[in-house]
Amino acid sequence: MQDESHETGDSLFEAPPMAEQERMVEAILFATAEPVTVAELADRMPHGCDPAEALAHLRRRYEGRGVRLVKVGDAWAMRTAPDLGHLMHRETVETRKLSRAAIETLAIIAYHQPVTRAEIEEIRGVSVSRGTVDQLIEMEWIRFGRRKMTPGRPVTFVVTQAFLDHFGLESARDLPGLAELRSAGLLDNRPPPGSLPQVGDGTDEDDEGGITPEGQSELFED
Amino acid sequence: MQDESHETGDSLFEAPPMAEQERMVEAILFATAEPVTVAELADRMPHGCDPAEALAHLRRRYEGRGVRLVKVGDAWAMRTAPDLGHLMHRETVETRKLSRAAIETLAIIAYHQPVTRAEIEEIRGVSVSRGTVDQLIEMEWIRFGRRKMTPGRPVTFVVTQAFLDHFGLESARDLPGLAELRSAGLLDNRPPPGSLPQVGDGTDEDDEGGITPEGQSELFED
Amino acid sequence: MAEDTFGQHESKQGDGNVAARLAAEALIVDVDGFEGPLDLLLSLSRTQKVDLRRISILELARQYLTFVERAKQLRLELAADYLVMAAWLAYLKSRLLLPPDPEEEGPSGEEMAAHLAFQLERLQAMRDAAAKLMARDRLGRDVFARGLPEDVTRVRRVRYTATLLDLMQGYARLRTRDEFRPYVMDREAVFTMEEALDRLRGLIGYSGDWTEISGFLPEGWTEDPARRRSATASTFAASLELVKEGSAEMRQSDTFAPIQMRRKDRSGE
Repeated sequence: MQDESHETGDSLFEAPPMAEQERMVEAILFATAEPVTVAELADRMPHGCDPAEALAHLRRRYEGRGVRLVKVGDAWAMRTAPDLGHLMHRETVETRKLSRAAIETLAIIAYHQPVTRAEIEEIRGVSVSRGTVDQLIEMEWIRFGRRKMTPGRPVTFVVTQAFLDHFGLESARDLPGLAELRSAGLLDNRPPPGSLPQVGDGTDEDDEGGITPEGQSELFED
Repeated sequence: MQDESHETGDSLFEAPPMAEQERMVEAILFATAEPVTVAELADRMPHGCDPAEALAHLRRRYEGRGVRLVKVGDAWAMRTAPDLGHLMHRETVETRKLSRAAIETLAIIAYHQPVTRAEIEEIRGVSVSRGTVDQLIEMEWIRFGRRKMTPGRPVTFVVTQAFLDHFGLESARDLPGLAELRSAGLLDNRPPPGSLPQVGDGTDEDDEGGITPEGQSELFED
Repeated sequence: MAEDTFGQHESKQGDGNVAARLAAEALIVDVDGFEGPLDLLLSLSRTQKVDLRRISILELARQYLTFVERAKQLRLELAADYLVMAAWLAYLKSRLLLPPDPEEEGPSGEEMAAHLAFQLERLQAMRDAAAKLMARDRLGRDVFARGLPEDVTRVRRVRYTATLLDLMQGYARLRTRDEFRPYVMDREAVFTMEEALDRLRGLIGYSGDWTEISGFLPEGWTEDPARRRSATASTFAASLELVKEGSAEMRQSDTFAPIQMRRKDRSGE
């Protein structure tokens, strides 16, 4: 530690000018196809730099240009402006056609995360095939979240940074129609009255129903 | 996608404004995996566009930025500014504990400096590998001291300022003596009282070295 | 597919029951296209052309039961969960039609119907959300990442470290390794008693006459005062040891006079 600060001792006290820091962030983001976190930027830039401020400058600079600076979760990336997509048909990546089941499952995970398999099944009314989940995991659009603190401690699914990147979302809070769905109570985990025979899944819903008083809703609240 | 560009056929007669053309060139160069020729640009942009002029504008726009527009053969590409190339490597620093041999060697040097390799070996009871000494020198924690005035005039080792900085010591004399080590519970492995061997004291080292009039030895006298 | 087929019948919706029956028949053909009873119920609910919140669950239950009835007549094999749903809907229907029984425990028919309506609305909402999601500007289709990323070379650097505690513990470990062993560096100037004893045992056999013990000092230990001191002390101690063993005898004529030693002739005793 100490020896390092010896080497770069002077930069500790004198970070490069902001214009220079902006150039550095620009260069790093242009060179990378994946989003880069502020921490990674700080890591690669000289000591004393403020990547967050440099990013703010850079974002303004690229407003209205052919490429833009976009936020993806807690990372940043350069992306072409969406209105110019038609020029890029040569670059278009043929994505694997997702089944309706996969698309619905993905949406349920995005809007209800963190969500268990049983909850997905309750919403869709059918069991979720292993292949569907595997496919979404393989595409790196979903991943395992924390286990629920309910009997059996079931695993949950959440969406990934790659999901946000693919769909151009800054965060899961920016999902289209999220506020309306929430105010309509459609993201509530409403337990079925009494012990109704639930389609697709049996009896453990009751337990899981009660579990997410905080759950996804809280995730999106702030 | 393709039919979209067909629809813009009327732009044959009215090309987009130059600012728009610049955006298009910017997006295409950004997203394309290879350098793009002017002809290709013209091909991909709406009819009536002037990619060469748009390129000229764009090139000026990127002057002095973190990325630049460069000509590669007869094609164009965006590249990191050469002065920022150093940012293009990510350094991952892995911190590892020093090996026991290295710590012991270092401790002996710190407590007995200046000390010869033969003396280190006598104290450790095993030979000191060249790698261990080299590692400590490379870390800039030890360096060569003056040669001893004994047959063969062996080199000695002493600790460096970087060593003192790392361990937060003003001088090697601040290293706790055996009594302190014991009262700190670091010598709990059973030395019977009074049987503590005295370090290098009462010997001819002091005379021979002549360097450390009182040497380290007295530090260890309880 | 299922929805398309269904759409045709939607337009014919004049006489409710007939339309529902026709719709059910059309649906049966595509029963494999449905993802379970809830999906089917959602499709059926569209014949009502109302907001899902105001949907008549009773009407929906009738449609579903008609569907299952027709499937049976056509000897179509329905999955078990379709039949479970049918049984449940039949029960729900009776709860909705009969006046509430004050004795009856559990949720009311209205509560059960409300939850089914909620499930349908929620499923529909998720489908709409999925459609909106898929219609967004998507990476690799509408928005593009850098086509020519530059390689970021990864430099792995190992930094070794140690704490003051490591250092002190390491030193303490060394210094207490064999706490009784004389410090090795001191040995240059120390002639141990063991060494002296070894030496004297070898020499004593040849000294039948009184000899000053300083004469037994080893070579190289007589010049340097420190070395001479050490060798003298150990040689003296060793000679005492030999006397104790009975293999030598000693004498001293006066205080501070030279100490002499000679072999003790056992045979002479």
